[in-house]
Amino acid sequence: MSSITAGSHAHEHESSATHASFISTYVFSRDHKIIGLQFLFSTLLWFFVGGLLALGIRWQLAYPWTNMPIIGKMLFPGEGGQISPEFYTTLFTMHATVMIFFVIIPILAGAFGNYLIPLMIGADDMAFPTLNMLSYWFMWPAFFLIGASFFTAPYGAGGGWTSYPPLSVVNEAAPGSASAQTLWLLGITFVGISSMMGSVNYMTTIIQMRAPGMTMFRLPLTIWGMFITAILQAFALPVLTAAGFMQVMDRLLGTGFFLPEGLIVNNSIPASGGGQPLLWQHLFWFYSHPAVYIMILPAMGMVSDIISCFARKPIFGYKPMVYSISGIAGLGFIVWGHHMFVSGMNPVLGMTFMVSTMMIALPSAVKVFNWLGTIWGGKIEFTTPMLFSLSFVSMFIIGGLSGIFMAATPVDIFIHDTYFIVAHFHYVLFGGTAMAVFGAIYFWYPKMFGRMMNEQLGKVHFFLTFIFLNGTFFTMHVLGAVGFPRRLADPYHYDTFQHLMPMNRFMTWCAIGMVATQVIFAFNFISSLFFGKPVGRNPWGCNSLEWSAPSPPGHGNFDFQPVVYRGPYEYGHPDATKNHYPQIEPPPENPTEVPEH
Amino acid sequence: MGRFWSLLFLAVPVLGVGVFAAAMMTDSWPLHNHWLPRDVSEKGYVIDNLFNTILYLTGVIFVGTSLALFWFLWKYDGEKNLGPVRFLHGSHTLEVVWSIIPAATLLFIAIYQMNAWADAKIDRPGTRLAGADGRMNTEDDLVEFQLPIAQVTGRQFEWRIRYAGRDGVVGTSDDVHTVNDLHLPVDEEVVLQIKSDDVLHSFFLPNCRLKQDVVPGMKQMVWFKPKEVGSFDIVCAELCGWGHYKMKGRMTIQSRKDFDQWLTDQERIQQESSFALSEEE
Amino acid sequence: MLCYLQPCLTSLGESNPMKRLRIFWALLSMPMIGLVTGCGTESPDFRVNNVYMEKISRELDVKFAGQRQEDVYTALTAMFGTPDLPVVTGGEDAGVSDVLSVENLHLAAGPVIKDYEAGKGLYRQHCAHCHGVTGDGYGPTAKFLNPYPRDFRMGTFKFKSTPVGYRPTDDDLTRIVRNGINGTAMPSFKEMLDSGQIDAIVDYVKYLALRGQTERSLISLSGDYGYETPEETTETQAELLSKEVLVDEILGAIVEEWTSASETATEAEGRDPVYDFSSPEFDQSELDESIARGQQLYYGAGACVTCHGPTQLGDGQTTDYDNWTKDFFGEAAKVADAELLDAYLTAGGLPPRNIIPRNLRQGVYRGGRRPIDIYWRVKNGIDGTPMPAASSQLTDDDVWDIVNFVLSVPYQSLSQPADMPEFVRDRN
Amino acid sequence: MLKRFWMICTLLPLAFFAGCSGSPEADFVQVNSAAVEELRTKLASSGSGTETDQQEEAGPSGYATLKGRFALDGSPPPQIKLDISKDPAICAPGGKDVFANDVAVGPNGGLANIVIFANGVNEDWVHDSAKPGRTDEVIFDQKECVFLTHVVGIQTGQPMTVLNSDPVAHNLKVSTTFNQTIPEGKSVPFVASKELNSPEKMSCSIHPWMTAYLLVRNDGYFAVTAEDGSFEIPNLPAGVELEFRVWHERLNGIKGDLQVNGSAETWKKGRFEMTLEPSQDQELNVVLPAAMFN
Repeated sequence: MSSITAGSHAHEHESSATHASFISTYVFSRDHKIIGLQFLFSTLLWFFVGGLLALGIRWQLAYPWTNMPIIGKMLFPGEGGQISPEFYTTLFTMHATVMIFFVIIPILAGAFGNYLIPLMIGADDMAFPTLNMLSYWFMWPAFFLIGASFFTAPYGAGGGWTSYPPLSVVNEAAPGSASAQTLWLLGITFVGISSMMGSVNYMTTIIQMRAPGMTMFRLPLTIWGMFITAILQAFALPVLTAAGFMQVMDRLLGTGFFLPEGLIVNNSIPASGGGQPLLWQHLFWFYSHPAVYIMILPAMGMVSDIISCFARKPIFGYKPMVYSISGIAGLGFIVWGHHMFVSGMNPVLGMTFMVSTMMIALPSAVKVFNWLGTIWGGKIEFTTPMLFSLSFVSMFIIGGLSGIFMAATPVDIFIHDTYFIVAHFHYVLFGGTAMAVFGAIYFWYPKMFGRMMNEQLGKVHFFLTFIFLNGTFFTMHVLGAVGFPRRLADPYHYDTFQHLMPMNRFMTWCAIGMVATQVIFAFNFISSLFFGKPVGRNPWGCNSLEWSAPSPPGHGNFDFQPVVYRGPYEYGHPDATKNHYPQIEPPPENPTEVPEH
Repeated sequence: MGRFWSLLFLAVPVLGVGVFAAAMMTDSWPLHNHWLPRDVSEKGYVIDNLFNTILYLTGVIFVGTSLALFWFLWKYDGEKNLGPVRFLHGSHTLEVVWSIIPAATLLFIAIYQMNAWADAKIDRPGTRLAGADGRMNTEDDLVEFQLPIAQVTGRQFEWRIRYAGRDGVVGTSDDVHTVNDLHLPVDEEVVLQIKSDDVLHSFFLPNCRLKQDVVPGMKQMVWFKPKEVGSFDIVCAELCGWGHYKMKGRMTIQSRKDFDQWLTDQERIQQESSFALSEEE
Repeated sequence: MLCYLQPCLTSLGESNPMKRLRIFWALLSMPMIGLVTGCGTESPDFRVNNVYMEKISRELDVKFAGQRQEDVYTALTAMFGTPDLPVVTGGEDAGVSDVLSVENLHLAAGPVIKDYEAGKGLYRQHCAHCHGVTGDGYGPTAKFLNPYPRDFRMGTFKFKSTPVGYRPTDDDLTRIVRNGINGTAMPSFKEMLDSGQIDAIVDYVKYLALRGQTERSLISLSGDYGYETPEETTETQAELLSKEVLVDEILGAIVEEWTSASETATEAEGRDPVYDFSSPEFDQSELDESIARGQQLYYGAGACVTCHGPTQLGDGQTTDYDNWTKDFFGEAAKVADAELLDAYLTAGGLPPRNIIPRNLRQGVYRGGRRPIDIYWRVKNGIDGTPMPAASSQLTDDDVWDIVNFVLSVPYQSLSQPADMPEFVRDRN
Repeated sequence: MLKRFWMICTLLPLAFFAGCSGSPEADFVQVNSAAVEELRTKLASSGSGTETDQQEEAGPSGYATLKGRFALDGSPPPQIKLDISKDPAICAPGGKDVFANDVAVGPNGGLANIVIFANGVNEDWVHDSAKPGRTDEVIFDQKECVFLTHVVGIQTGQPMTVLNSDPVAHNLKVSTTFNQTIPEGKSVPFVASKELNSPEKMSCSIHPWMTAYLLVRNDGYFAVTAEDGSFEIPNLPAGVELEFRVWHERLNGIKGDLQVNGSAETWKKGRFEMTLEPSQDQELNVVLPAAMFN
């Protein structure tokens, strides 16, 4: 606040701030930056929780049925801290739920979307600030519901994050998670409502509130990623919400959308029938496949910005990048069936979905080639955000290519529901999105808090994370090739998989190392809040609009009216005096004209 | 430091290829047998070949792009590259080239797979009979499908197997029942009917490259032709509740003679009606 | 959360680094304290039979606490050791070696060894999460299984060759571990364990049953003793904690029940007519007659109809309870008595469930589908349940007729209507 | 204040993973390991140490009969109506109400179906007439879904015939030891092999309201009070202290304040001690207050 020094707008704010209470300023704030930070802190905490859940899973896989360190005793006092199979199903269900719905989706759209969209397009706030505030506070019911679901006695939701019926609908099928499953579904519904509010806001803001001269094709790719994501959410989410409600009704009212006739589960016969379990899978994946892109597109955008900035060179093929984002989004709606190749869906459909799925690799390939094109011929600065972004590219290559195996239907017969797919989506989501998010945090941290994070610690954090990440996830491909199935509490009683235990131990220790490494990050993050080097507006020498605002920006963001003269990637421009050429800097020959693109 | 980081990124393709290569040489330490399990189905090689084809294709792309990434990082390190950057916004030609080449490759992969998929999931074994017009090999040929040798029912948490018995039809009183113990004759096309009593399961035979989710309310057929004698795992590959991990079955492939003998033995055991013999297998 | 600190920091100003440092350390120390105070694991212990103590304390009007309880469990620990180190002290005198081998116990007991191949800790790896470390049927998974996992502590087992009130034979237990129990959560361990390991598990189950039975005897015996004055306590301890009482009287009697089990198994003559399709003597009409006679007996002298219902759907008598529930609530199972139920649940009992007669039309036979298995069920009844033994008025042939009828029920047209469309979707 | 609130909110999950909750102590008992070791050594040692210490007790100086009567003082408690849920035509003909009749009060307040027996009588002291091996048959019948004998006492090895005089099948379930069907109009034999320290419940799983009790004793020193509350146990060893146990269905062991032979006494745990005079009948008239049954 005190850093806002110029402009009558800011002065107005200051006078009002003295009257505004702490609650309206920092808790129920309608300022997109506060909301963004609220999202950021909430999701980072959940990220930690999700990581610990993952360690629980890994412990069981490395040392099945042995006493679990630290938390074992309080969970299973009578059993000597031995993990129980129900708890294992709860663990992986909750790990996926937390990571997907509380970390990846809200940290991209909620945290960075909120923080960056108005700043990068030159607006003073979102189009609907109150809606924006609500989108954050609707996450809290979800936090509590999922938390309650986890702590529901005796065991939390155990239907997997995909919540396939009848397992998730018939109480007797997963009896430990009877009411927990309902809580889980309601929690997911709240996440959906929150995302929906956000997506409406982002779309409107990006379309309506761009600064003068900020044409659609001068938007940074981050904004394009967020924009397309918002559209995806707006179209796909209602399906999940509806399907979720159908499942809640199946559970509570016995409607039987997803239950066929004649089940006998745990010696009881469900009252309803006449439904079809595959219906849920269709509805679920109709949302959740686009959701996969919701989880990666904004990260791709942010990575593009960071790479271009630190290669000191324009992004290679800006428009193809935009088209490929749109292409991924469009194709994303017609490929959901590739999750269901062996589900019992008509196999003829498998052929159609195989072709469309193969096609989605194409825009992804275009993006990778463009990132390579961007660093080609640049002057690369190996800063921490750059390293994380480069690792995004490197890991995304692996994650993208392993996707082709799954897309090929006959190969998918073998590797479906094995660790091959676990490797694939962890490469995309952890190696990809999470690494991009780390990069983005290091990159925008000075803007958010006015201080730099420690570069040395950042590089150590990157190095260890990168090593442990590959140690944990690359080996999963090999396990997948043996057919090692997911979600098994004890795979080693199968002769086929018995010899895989040493490999799993290696992975577990890598995973423990990976989580431990994040302590460095947490330390860096918190200590930099207090002792970080204070910085000015543009510490990295970047072009896009947010770097023209104060660090941290005050209420209303800009202390001047930004006017945009060019695209965001004009690094190393021959006309420019510096090696970057900010979007707000007028061209030397005609400083007043706002050029049309 | 730029050099160091470039080498770190070089390590990705080097170690990646290394791990896969070590895994593919199935008897190398420490990745002993960390590769596709022994294939005992006649058509299993098709899936293995496709897997390998895609592996080589993607491997080339992986190594290519990763090396390019390394090389660009090495060469254009800001500390070493003192010249001006190449100020360019892209190349239309390049974009077209690297769109069309992957597109063609991917389409090729997709179409190349169709037959394998159809063999595995669509064309159920059977005999073709003359059609309505009385002629063979026409569009309207009738197919008399091969009857299943056994019915495999998934339930929480076991595989209940029911052999057709003497009359060749599953569901009659002469059926032979076993739990988690599937015996099959070698070198014969085997059709199994799979169904579920309660929730979703997945009938997974890693050694036969066969997997099919078992959906309650549906009876599905799976088929394959075992080509080797031995004993192999039946795995459940779809989350079916807390006991998912323990749905272990055993598939024993044996010669027709042994199989018939086994089935007769099972039938006899199932008819056990005196105490003296109760300690039998 | 931390974002709220940002303005506070700013307001503290750059001039007060000490204060900032303090806030920083406060923040950092919080998770650290949490981590340091986190506790390690410890080996599990046998759970106390609270339900039975509650029952005895109600019957005899005594309190199971303090010295009385401690003496019971001192004796029990001295006799049977801990889950990690099972022993049967004084076992030689009681003849326990006829019942189980102590080497087998060590194979089955203890924590799961981290080297999976070593195959130790079998019980905790395969059994404990349902049956509990104590064998009390109260593992973490137990409460939502239907039926509940068996509580071994009464020494009562359902599917066996011996009559009601007798212990099962080794073969009976082995058969259950090998084949599992169809229609319940008890899986087949045939593919998972070799026969030596199954023997070890069976011995361990017997060990837990011996321990549980001893625990019950000790509890009910100690209820008779006084603990009111110090002198009384000393006297009681001298008497109760003596070899004569513990080994000779209690353990000896229990071991005797187990050693004699194999002699009490019910023998059965081969069935007539032999229901063997491969046999040349097989005569369908003979079988049909036998089934018809069995049906008569089902409705008549066998009295099966009263529980299994006129349509064999198991809907006749559905309000009864099994012996594990009746052990506390009494034969009339006064489960509706709220005070009693509350005391039972507080003591750690699983919520009582009705025991439902088998639906014979499903073709699911828990104790095995061999005719001999069904024969034992009909002839001996099912221990621990309301299922009575066939009247001694019925001849063996009558019992076989009932067996034939029971085996034919799932294939009657009522069970498998021929002309009704199947509800399932048939692919291909 | 608010700051702290948010801190707590967000640190809660963390605290869960790091912290430690107390284990439910009630499920486990801490035993003294030294005491366990000591006892274990004692148990493992060969031979039975206590046997030699035992002193030979003086034998009985003769035999005597204990006879008397149990009576109720006050108005009998209300009867419990049974829920006849099966075969009403046979079990409750004409739709009549059937009562549990667990407190059967006869003439002059006499209490029937009270069990009294001598516990732990040294085998050597048992009079010939009370020795095990009785062969006279006990008939245990049931009609209109009621066990005609409500409490039956037998000696081990003594044959009992379970009759079914109803036109429906019954089964007889004796706690955990016996469970057999009795077809309509038929009978099955029953022989008890194990002594019981208190009567066990017998029931019919088909008609779950049917109850009766069975006492099995090695010696013949037991009695069940008749309709008028009277009982008689002959040939009890006299001159030695005997422990008697008294049991009633609703009360289990009879305990509390009551009147014995006119004077007030308090019984604990349903038992009392008594030494009989040789060759002399001992009277035992017990009056139970009605409040005991509420």
